[in-house]
Amino acid sequence: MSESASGTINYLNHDKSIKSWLLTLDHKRIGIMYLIAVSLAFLAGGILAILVRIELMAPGETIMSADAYNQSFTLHAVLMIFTFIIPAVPAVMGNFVLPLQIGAKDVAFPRLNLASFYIYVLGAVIAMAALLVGRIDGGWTFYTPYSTSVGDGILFVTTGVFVMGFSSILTGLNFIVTVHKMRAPGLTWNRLPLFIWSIYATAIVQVLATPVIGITMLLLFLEKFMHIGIFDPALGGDPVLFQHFFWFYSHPAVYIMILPAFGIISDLMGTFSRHQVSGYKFVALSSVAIAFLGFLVWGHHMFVSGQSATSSVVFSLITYLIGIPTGVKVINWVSTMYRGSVQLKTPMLYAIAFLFTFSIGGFTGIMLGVLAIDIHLHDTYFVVAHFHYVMMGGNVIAALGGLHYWWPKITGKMFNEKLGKIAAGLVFFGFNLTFFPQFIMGAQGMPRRYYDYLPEFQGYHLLSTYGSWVLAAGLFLILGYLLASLINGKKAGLNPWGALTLEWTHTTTPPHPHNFLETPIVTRGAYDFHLAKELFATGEEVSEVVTSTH
Amino acid sequence: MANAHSDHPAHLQHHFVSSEQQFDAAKMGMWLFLVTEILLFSGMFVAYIVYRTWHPEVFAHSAELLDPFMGGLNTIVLLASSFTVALGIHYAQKDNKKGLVINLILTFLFALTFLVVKYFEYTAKFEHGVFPGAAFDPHGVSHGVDYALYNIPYARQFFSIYFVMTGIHGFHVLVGMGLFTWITIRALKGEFSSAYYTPVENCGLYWHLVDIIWIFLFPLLYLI
Amino acid sequence: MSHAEHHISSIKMLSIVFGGLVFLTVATVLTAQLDLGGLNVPLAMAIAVTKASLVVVIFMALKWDNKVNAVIFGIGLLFVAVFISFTLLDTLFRGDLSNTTEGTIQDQTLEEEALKSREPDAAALEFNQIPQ
Amino acid sequence: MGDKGVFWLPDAMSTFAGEVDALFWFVFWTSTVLFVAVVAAKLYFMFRYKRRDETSVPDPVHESKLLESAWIVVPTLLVLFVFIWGFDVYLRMNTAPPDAYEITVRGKQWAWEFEYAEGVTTFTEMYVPVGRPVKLVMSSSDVLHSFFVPAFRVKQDLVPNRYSSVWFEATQTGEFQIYCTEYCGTAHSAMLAKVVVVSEEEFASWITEQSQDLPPVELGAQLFAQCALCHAVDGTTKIGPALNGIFGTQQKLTDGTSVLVDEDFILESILNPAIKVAEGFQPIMPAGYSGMTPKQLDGLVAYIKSLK
Repeated sequence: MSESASGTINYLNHDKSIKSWLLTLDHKRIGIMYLIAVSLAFLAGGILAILVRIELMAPGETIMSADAYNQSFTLHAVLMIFTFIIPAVPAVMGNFVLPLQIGAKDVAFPRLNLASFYIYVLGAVIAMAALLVGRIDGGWTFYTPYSTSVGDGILFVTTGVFVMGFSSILTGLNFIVTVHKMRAPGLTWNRLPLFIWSIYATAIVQVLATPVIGITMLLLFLEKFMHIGIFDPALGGDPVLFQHFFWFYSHPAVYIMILPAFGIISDLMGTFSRHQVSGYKFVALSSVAIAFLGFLVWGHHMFVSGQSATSSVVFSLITYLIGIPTGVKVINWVSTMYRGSVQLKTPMLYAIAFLFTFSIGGFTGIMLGVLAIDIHLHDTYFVVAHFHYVMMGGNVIAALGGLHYWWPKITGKMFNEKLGKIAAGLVFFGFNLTFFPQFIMGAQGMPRRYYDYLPEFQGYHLLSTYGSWVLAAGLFLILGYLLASLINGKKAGLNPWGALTLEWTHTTTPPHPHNFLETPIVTRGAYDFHLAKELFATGEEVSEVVTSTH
Repeated sequence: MANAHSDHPAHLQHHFVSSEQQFDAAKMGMWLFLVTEILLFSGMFVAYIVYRTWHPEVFAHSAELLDPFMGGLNTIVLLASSFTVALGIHYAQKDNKKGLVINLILTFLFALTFLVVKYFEYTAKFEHGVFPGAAFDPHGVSHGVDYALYNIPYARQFFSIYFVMTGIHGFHVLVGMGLFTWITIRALKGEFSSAYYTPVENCGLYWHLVDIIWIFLFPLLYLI
Repeated sequence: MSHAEHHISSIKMLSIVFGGLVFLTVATVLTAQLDLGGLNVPLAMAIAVTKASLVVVIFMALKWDNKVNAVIFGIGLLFVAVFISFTLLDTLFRGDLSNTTEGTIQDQTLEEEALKSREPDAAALEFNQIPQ
Repeated sequence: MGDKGVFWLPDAMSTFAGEVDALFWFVFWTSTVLFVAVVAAKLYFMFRYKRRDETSVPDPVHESKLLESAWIVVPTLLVLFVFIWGFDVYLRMNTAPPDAYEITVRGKQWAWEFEYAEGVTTFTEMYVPVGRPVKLVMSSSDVLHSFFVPAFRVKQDLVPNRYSSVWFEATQTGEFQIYCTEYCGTAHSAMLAKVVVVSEEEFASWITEQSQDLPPVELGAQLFAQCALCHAVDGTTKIGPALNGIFGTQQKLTDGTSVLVDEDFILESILNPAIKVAEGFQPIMPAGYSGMTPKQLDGLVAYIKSLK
């Protein structure tokens, strides 16, 4: 291996033509293209969220009509869920990090990987084209018969979701095969980074659940345009059956959204505590267990839908079976810090924030799983708050942690640590201010998806809107200093956080186009810091690329 | 296979260590894909089972309109195509290019036969107003069958499910025909050998799954 | 790297399986013509499962394949079973408590009409009265 | 109002609301205690084990099997307890007593219709007697709706082509808010009504008073309550055009033509709202009002005709 080459040639600079980006088969470049696409989707969904929050500052019309509001919240949900959260962590960080962490040159099927990016873009464009057609209200759940009775915009949204489903399936399939077949010599299942475990579990859900949203969207489409009578009660169909179809995908889909976050948090906790992740095997296997159990609880979205009490009881009981491993995971993350060596860098702040917000999301989830309580809380702002605590407080905060963590590896530049900490604080404070009041007004009876509301709820809505501004300020600050770091950021070292996974110890920064100059041979687990004391002996930043771990 | 790595064959992509790894990965990917196909069809099976348990007599009655002879014929046609695909892989493994090509062409022709039979079944239904959805309005008499007798509540659901299931299945047959055209051309160019026949194997797996789906559709829709 | 040669199925075995599949197809068509009461559906499904298993095990060579692929296939089937059985938990037991009725309004109307046509006087079913 | 409530939950106004609340508070406080413990441990570890020496590499902590199993066993017992408790309350909430007073509820875009056995129909207010079980037999005439009274802790979806029901027994008189909680279109958030809980005697006299035959215009005025969400009678434009003084005028339509507003046009607009749409408005009026009886339709037309 020539050392001189490793410092200069990397995946970013070896070919700078636009074509070399658009047609790249390199998982790292595909990851970056996803990062840009997904950020744009987040921006679009975020702007809609802000508009929705401004509208809700006062009862009655504030800035938009009821129809505009209904379409805004629907599109906010569709964009955030299908074009942002579902691909965010697996497709961006999974793509960039997964082959590096397992010591592979690429994913198993690079061409498929590029195809799934373009399928995603196509689906997102189709879904957004619905804006031009209009009348796409009804929320992201598309419940029949409302969804089959409104305008043609629904055609674009369902087609878009259908198309993006393929992208999700192909990505998941690719990752499962990659993890099974492409691991570096010595990288046994017991040594895998927990991020890999969680992406693997996510991929299983993507492969098993996503086809069902495909057939659901197809049937919805046929119901609307041919009136096949499966879901439309006016024709003898059953709208509750549609909800089964929808939630068979969409409940597991929330695990597509949250499992990758678990992986990031595990990596962050281990690295920044410089400590073996507590209960490694439990944390690893519980991700897979949660992925499977996630398929058995979809009916807890339907306790008041008119489904049979028998199924409500079964679904409620199994819901708790997921709560327990999730709770033990949280305890294991906290106890990873116990007798560790905790360093509070920006990514770790997000991990700490995650423990706070995700725990609230989890506990309120338990509340919603209780049959009798759910009847009161169902379809109120309590559910909205719970969902955002899990999705935004869970996934987005973890994704921000991951983005900061891998930013130096991706770009070769360090971001401004001080601004990073301020932004983390703003995001944490803004997030809680936005969504915590929603728990209270939900419990008091404020229904979700309401354009107008009774004046007694205004105080909570105001707090929530102010919170959304703080949150937005934090997010824009992040965008600002990350972009600035590309121009004037300090050059990142090889391993600025002192991590032990292969992307930090065996590659250059940014990585070489073929990832590794020679195939790594792994001899220790991802968090066996005590077996790598020599790396930290000087107290300096780890700066040498290790060619083998011993 | 054993020395595939050392002389680095043309089909081996740079990110794999060996042909064996590449073959295993491709095959595992294919099995995963088949699972997604099964889950896709499962939605239709659920719809079928739910409506059948709700209205068993309507479903049994409506099924009488479908011709078990045509369905049975198509079943045997698809089984034969599965057989020829398996033979094709056998010949590919034995480096017998001629055997491979002949069997691939036979498979294609069986698939075509299947769709032709399906076409006649569909048109015979359409003539009497048996459509999926809003246009459903069975009428007229042919071969001693009074179609108007089938205009009963929930018959619409049966025929919607019938058309959607067989429609999606037919679409898969169409895709299979495209795949076999592509594979046959590559086989003619001599791209496959006992050392590399992954695409043949994977198309075969796909085709067998299309067959399996039909093995279930046939009794559910035509017989019971 | 290479540990095992790929399995090659003999033409003889493939032919026997094909013959068996054709035989089972004829058998299922013929048995469906008989009236076996409640046995028709289980029999037809049993034959279909047998046929599908033959295709999976022999034609698709899962018997000689990597075990992981068999596990993947099995998991796929398991989740289809989950989808079906958990949905049936609802649809078969709809209306088990008084918060929903078992049948649809359309069904009730049809039932009423059927009653009326049979025995005009017996059709005094109240609109509000929901048959349990 | 009476249902403003305290912090978190509104005041409990039905017989089982108290049971739901007890369960809610049990889960709430257990969760709070556990949550505070997790956060406290987190904060303590964060500062206690803060990295002070860059070369420090702590050894792994040997996990205590006892502690690990405790983390699994204790929460499992806890949630099983909560599950059984919740199941028990749920069963009673969903099993109406056989002697309950029945009211038929129909949801449509975007109004509630309450029909009493005595032949009385109301729209914005549902009168019920206090201290007597009331069972609502509900269905929807268009899309999904959901009937929600926070003060009673009841909620149930209304499904088209199917009857669903809720029951409750109000414990105090007063007015309580009814919401629609299943998204149902443009005016979803305006699909509100009130439960008016009155004493048995008041209820009996109210129902007798209501069941008398009304002259058409008065009947129409009563029925108009469900239209008032979208159509004003004071000249202001809401979701639909204002209806006062339009009788006898020429109405411009979206297709450029205009039409004389007479009895036929009003009737047609109620029965088939999508055919002729007034200029400047969206064709969103639901066709769900066509289910009214001829007498009700006559009343409504007469009322609109009378508006000046």
